[in-house]
Amino acid sequence: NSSKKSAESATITVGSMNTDYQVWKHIAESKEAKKLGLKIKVKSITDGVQLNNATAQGSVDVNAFQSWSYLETYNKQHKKTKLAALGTTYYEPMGLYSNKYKKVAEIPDGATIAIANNPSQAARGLLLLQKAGLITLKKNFDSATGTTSDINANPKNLKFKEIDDTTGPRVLKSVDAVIISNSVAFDGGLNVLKDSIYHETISKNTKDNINVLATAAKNKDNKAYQKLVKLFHSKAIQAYVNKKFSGTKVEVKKPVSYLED
Amino acid sequence: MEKVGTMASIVLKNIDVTFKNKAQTVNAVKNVSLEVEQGDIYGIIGYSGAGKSTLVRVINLLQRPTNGTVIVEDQELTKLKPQELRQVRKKIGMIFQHFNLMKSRTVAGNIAYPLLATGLSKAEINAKVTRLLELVDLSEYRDAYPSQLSGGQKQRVAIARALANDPQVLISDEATSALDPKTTKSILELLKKVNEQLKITIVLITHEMQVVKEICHNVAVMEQGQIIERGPVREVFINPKTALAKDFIETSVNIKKALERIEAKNSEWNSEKRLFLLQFAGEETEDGAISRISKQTGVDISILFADMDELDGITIGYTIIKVSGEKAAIEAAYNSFKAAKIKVETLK
Amino acid sequence: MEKVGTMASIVLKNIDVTFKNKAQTVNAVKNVSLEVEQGDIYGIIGYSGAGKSTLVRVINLLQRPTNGTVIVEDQELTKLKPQELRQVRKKIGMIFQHFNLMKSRTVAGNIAYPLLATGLSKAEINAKVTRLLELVDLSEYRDAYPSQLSGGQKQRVAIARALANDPQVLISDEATSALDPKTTKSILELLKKVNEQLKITIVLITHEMQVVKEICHNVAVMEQGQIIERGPVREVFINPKTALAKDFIETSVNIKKALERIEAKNSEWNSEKRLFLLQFAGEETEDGAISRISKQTGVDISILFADMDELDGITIGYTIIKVSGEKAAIEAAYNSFKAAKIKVETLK
Amino acid sequence: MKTEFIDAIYQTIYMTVVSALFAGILGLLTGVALVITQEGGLAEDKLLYNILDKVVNLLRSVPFIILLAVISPLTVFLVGTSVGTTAALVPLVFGIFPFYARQIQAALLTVDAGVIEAAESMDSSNLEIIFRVYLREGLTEIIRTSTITVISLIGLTTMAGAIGSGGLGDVAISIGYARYENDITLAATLVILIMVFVVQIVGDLLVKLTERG
Amino acid sequence: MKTEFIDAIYQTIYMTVVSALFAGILGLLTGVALVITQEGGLAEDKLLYNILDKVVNLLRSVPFIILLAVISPLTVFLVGTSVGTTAALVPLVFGIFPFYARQIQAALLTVDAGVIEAAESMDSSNLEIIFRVYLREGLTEIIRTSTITVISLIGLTTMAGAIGSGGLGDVAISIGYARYENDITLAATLVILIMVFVVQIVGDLLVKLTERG
Ligand SMILES: Nc1ncnc2c1ncn2[C@@H]1O[C@H](COP(=O)(O)OP(=O)(O)OP(=O)(O)O)[C@@H](O)[C@H]1O
Ligand SMILES: Nc1ncnc2c1ncn2[C@@H]1O[C@H](COP(=O)(O)OP(=O)(O)OP(=O)(O)O)[C@@H](O)[C@H]1O
Ligand SMILES: [Mg+2]
Ligand SMILES: [Mg+2]
Repeated sequence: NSSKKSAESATITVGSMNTDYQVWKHIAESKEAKKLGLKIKVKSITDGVQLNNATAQGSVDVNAFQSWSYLETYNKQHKKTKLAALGTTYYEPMGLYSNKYKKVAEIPDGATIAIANNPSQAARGLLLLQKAGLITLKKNFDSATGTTSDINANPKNLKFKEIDDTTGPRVLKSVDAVIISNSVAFDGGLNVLKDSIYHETISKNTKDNINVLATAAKNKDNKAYQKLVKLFHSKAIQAYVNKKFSGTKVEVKKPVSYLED
Repeated sequence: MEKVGTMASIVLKNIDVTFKNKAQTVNAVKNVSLEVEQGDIYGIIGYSGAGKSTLVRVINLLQRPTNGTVIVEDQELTKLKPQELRQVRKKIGMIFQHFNLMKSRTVAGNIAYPLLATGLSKAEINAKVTRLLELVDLSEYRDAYPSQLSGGQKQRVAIARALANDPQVLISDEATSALDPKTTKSILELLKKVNEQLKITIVLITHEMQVVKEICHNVAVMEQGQIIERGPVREVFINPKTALAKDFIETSVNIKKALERIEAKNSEWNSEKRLFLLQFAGEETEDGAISRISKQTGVDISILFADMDELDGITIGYTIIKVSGEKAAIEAAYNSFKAAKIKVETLK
Repeated sequence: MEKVGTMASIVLKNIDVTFKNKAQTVNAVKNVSLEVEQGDIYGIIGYSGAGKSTLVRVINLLQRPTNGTVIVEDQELTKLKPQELRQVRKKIGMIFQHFNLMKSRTVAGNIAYPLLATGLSKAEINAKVTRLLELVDLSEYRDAYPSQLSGGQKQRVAIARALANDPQVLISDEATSALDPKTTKSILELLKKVNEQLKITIVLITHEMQVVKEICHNVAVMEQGQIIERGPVREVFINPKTALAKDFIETSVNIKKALERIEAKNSEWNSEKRLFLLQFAGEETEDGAISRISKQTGVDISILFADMDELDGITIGYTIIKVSGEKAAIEAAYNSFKAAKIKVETLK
Repeated sequence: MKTEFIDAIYQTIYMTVVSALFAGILGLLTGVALVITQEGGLAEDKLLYNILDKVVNLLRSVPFIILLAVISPLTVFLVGTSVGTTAALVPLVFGIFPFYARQIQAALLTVDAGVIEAAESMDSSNLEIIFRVYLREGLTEIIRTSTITVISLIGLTTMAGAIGSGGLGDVAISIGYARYENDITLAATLVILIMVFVVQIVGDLLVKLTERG
Repeated sequence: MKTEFIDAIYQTIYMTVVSALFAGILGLLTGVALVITQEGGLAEDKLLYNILDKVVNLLRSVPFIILLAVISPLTVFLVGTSVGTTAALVPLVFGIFPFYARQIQAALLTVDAGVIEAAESMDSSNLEIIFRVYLREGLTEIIRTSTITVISLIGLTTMAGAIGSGGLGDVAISIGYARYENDITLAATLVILIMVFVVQIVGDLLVKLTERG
């Protein structure tokens, strides 16, 4: 039925990872995609840097895994091969989890907290800790690349362990608390809204953490690619995402300009 | 189990060794039985590939026989547990055809190796190694590594190592074949000495008949995995029963060669000019048979070839003589040799 | 560059070989010059560690000399480029002391190895290998691997391999030392044959004087890295100049041993019972000196020990005789031997 | 899931076989070159030896994930894309061949010097000695070593998920491990295990077949 | 940054040295056991050989990242935590020792059978033969092989960042690579390179010192 259309529109390669990969796998095979005449091939690429490189270089057309701040960091370092956001997708709150303590206040002096070892996740985690009242950060803290060395005050003398963010749920038993991004937590059977002892809420402050679809800057206006944004926000897909991820992936339907200011 | 007499140091009974390859089955040793008495020096000869090395490797069970019983110093090795087997092996020194030295140890280290497990002190080991080094004349190579030694030097190290543990049985697989005559001689004297003084039983593979003559008391002749002849060296030398033993003896004294040469040179033989092969084996030679018979019968005797030596107290040997004189005198000479218990054969 | 006469196949000039180790410096070969003529069979003897192997390895530059010039078949190897060197090496076959067979190739494969680079067809190589296998009597082991061979069999494979390429020069480092007498004999005959028929120059290390006697024309005696004596085999045998050469010859004929024995047994020597050592070197023996002199002077002569053989066309050898008779007759006999150009020495 | 799994098996086999082939050739060449150019080697060449030695060490020093990134321009140049199963071949080859080169070097050094010498005396050229002696006499060791290398390579393929290689390792990690689907991890690991066993068994068999005492 | 970098160097050295020590012991034991229990070995034991052979293959089959996870209960049991530099030791040891065992196995198989036989004839016990013959005669090969293994181990430490191991690999990847600070990647890789060279040079030196023709 859609074979006539697909002749003119080439296959779009979407690179993704973790839960996003599942989502896009689903999207690729959905009726909605066919209706829009999109032929989508999804590739699992588990390293963000590689995935962005591949997108800029053209091996991947569109990628779906990163937050706005992750994208900005990338663009800062790659002036010649910039990426552009096609549109926003969703927001998922990062959470602070602990097996030992039920409340933030219970976290004792000298506790060890595991944070992600990649820059945007780490900075985002630190901001979360600040919000939870555990630390204060320097004034000029960069929400994309800030590190533990930008901590201004650490009244509880917390210790930090940088880990691969995908191992978060696995190290829960070894440390006092872990900051885990939602897609990892979800895979690990944790619902951020129920199981975390503290988590992000959507606000202006966390807009950097809104996830986007990205492509090479020169393809920014590619019609077919832009259809992917529309596709993601279609009812059927959102219903799937909500059900599958128990509402932890909160749809964000904003223009790209919302992020840029 | 049959009890073995205490006189026999080594008893091999019905030994078979079969090597199985993908394609081939080699019966390297076939139903060989052998008894070597305490204090004996037993030679094993045979052509290349006869199974000699394989047979002696059975003695300390380096080669497990496919069939058969091995008894050394009254212990049936084939029935021992590893731990016990090691106790018996301690009594068996072995000199390998290919030396098998440890390349990571110096000459002294190689010789000291078997002493490491004996509980001797460092100083004692050192003293012993020094003595052994002197014995094989390698004192100045004490700290050299095998790769820096000549072939003969390597073999001498191997010999010293085999003696280090004061074995009761010494097995030597062509231990002197890479050695020059002087070293060979000194090694053989050494073997003889340890045999006589320490009553060590020696089994010795060689292809040099000279070695057999010089130090062995008994000898076994192997062919195609079997012992085809055996006995006291003297008897085998004087009266070889098999073609192979004869061959060995003949080639060892070079008679055949001499004969060919003599025949090639002297073509005219007749009733007054004969070629005799004399074979001495006994006290007769001492009596000067050749000169006596020459005088008695009046014939002229030229010695064209001679190889005479003593063996186990008895002079034996071969001589090829040209006898010239009257026909009757020559006949008389022939009979005189016979009467003197010298085997005589008219070659021409 | 000095032009070398065409008669010399191998010329070594002032060769030094020094091995340097961390601690030690070994002068394995010291200022050795050697010429081997085309078609010669040149023996090299010497005690273990004398430097024989090192010296012959210089001939095909397996061992680069520290100093000196190597000329083979009129080409100065020390000056050749690798490519050219290979062309010359093709003409030099080598039999190694330790075989150096390739364990991954069958017997046939090992022998065929040097033929692989010659451009011969498979069938031709096969035919040649078959011939060589027959030559060394190993036809039935064609498809065996070296690990399945006895020591002597391995050495025969090495010999066949060295001959495969029809070399003009053959270097043999104790090629027969692991062989039984029969195989040794057949190999020596083989070497002699290739030497005579194909005019191959042969340099041969051995510690068996028998081998030198049997096939060498010239011989060099090495000691501590130097050639201390050299010349035609006959001359060296008859008239050894150095103590080492004498020693070699004596040990090879076992006179010393015989003497000891004889002296131990016969204690009473007097003016009417003397012990002579006769040394033959020439045609005299053919005349039956012993029998003639015995008849002429009336003394009784007993041959206690004899080792006489032909060397390069001349019979040479040692005989120990007991001479009994009147004092004057014994003196006459002594003089007669002298007159007959036989070296005679009164031992007792 | 099932077809994905089968795809993953196919991808792992594809990556292993193809990169083993290329890395094998490169590694053999480099290993042989190391042996013959070293001090006392057939074609002693200090400079070349030092260069090769250093390059091998250099390549072995770079963490694989960084190698993936550093090498990606070459990957694009060679296969047109920097992600996917085929793109993984390039870093895999560069990740494993230096290791294999070292292994080959060690294997060839076990060949008896006397045999090399005999070949030299039989006027063999260096090339002939390499092919007819070193590689042949060292064959058993080379096989042993290749077995170790191929198994290491299978391990390495599991790390190429970063550039979308796919394959069992990727399935085990990005599905089984990340989603705590232990069955999948187990199943993928099991299949890898079977592959490792097959390689080991084939290797052992070849060792037995080629071993000549 | 500077102290972090120095810490990272220290951590890498710490991980390499300590896990090399343990993996060395385990690998040696396993390698020796493989050699002596194999067919025709000193203490032939089909069952034990097969178990060891399979276990080694099994451990080599598990992707390192999965090994990290699978082994974490053991890690917690042994060092009390599953993250951090010390916790990395356990998976590093299990990641490298099976590989080392295979290398040791290959190294020991190059020891001349005749020499083993000679030792047997000199009433050496199996233990004596292992220590006085196999390990000594095979020493040069063992050193060569250990060099390869330590370098592989340094490579492996760069992958333990997932469990917060720290170390140069982690710096190179999580700071240099992930934050696009190429200087740091370069610097870290360079230090790793220097370490690899030091290991290689020491290894080569030891080989030369122990080689006896
Ligand atoms: N491991 C083996 N596998 C197969 N065949 C073998 C093996 N070892 C020896 N043989 C064969 O067994 C036979 C006897 O070999 P052995 O080494 O005992 O001979 P040998 O009498 O010692 O000879 P040499 O005097 O040449 O040393 C030979 O034919 C040989 O090919
Ligand atoms: N690679 C080496 N390093 C150091 N010294 C060596 C080396 N090769 C030989 N030598 C020494 O050089 C000397 C001569 O050795 P060579 O092998 O030439 O002796 P040979 O006359 O052949 O003795 P044999 O009759 O025992 O074979 C010996 O003293 C030996 O120790
Ligand atoms: Mg033998
Ligand atoms: Mg020599």
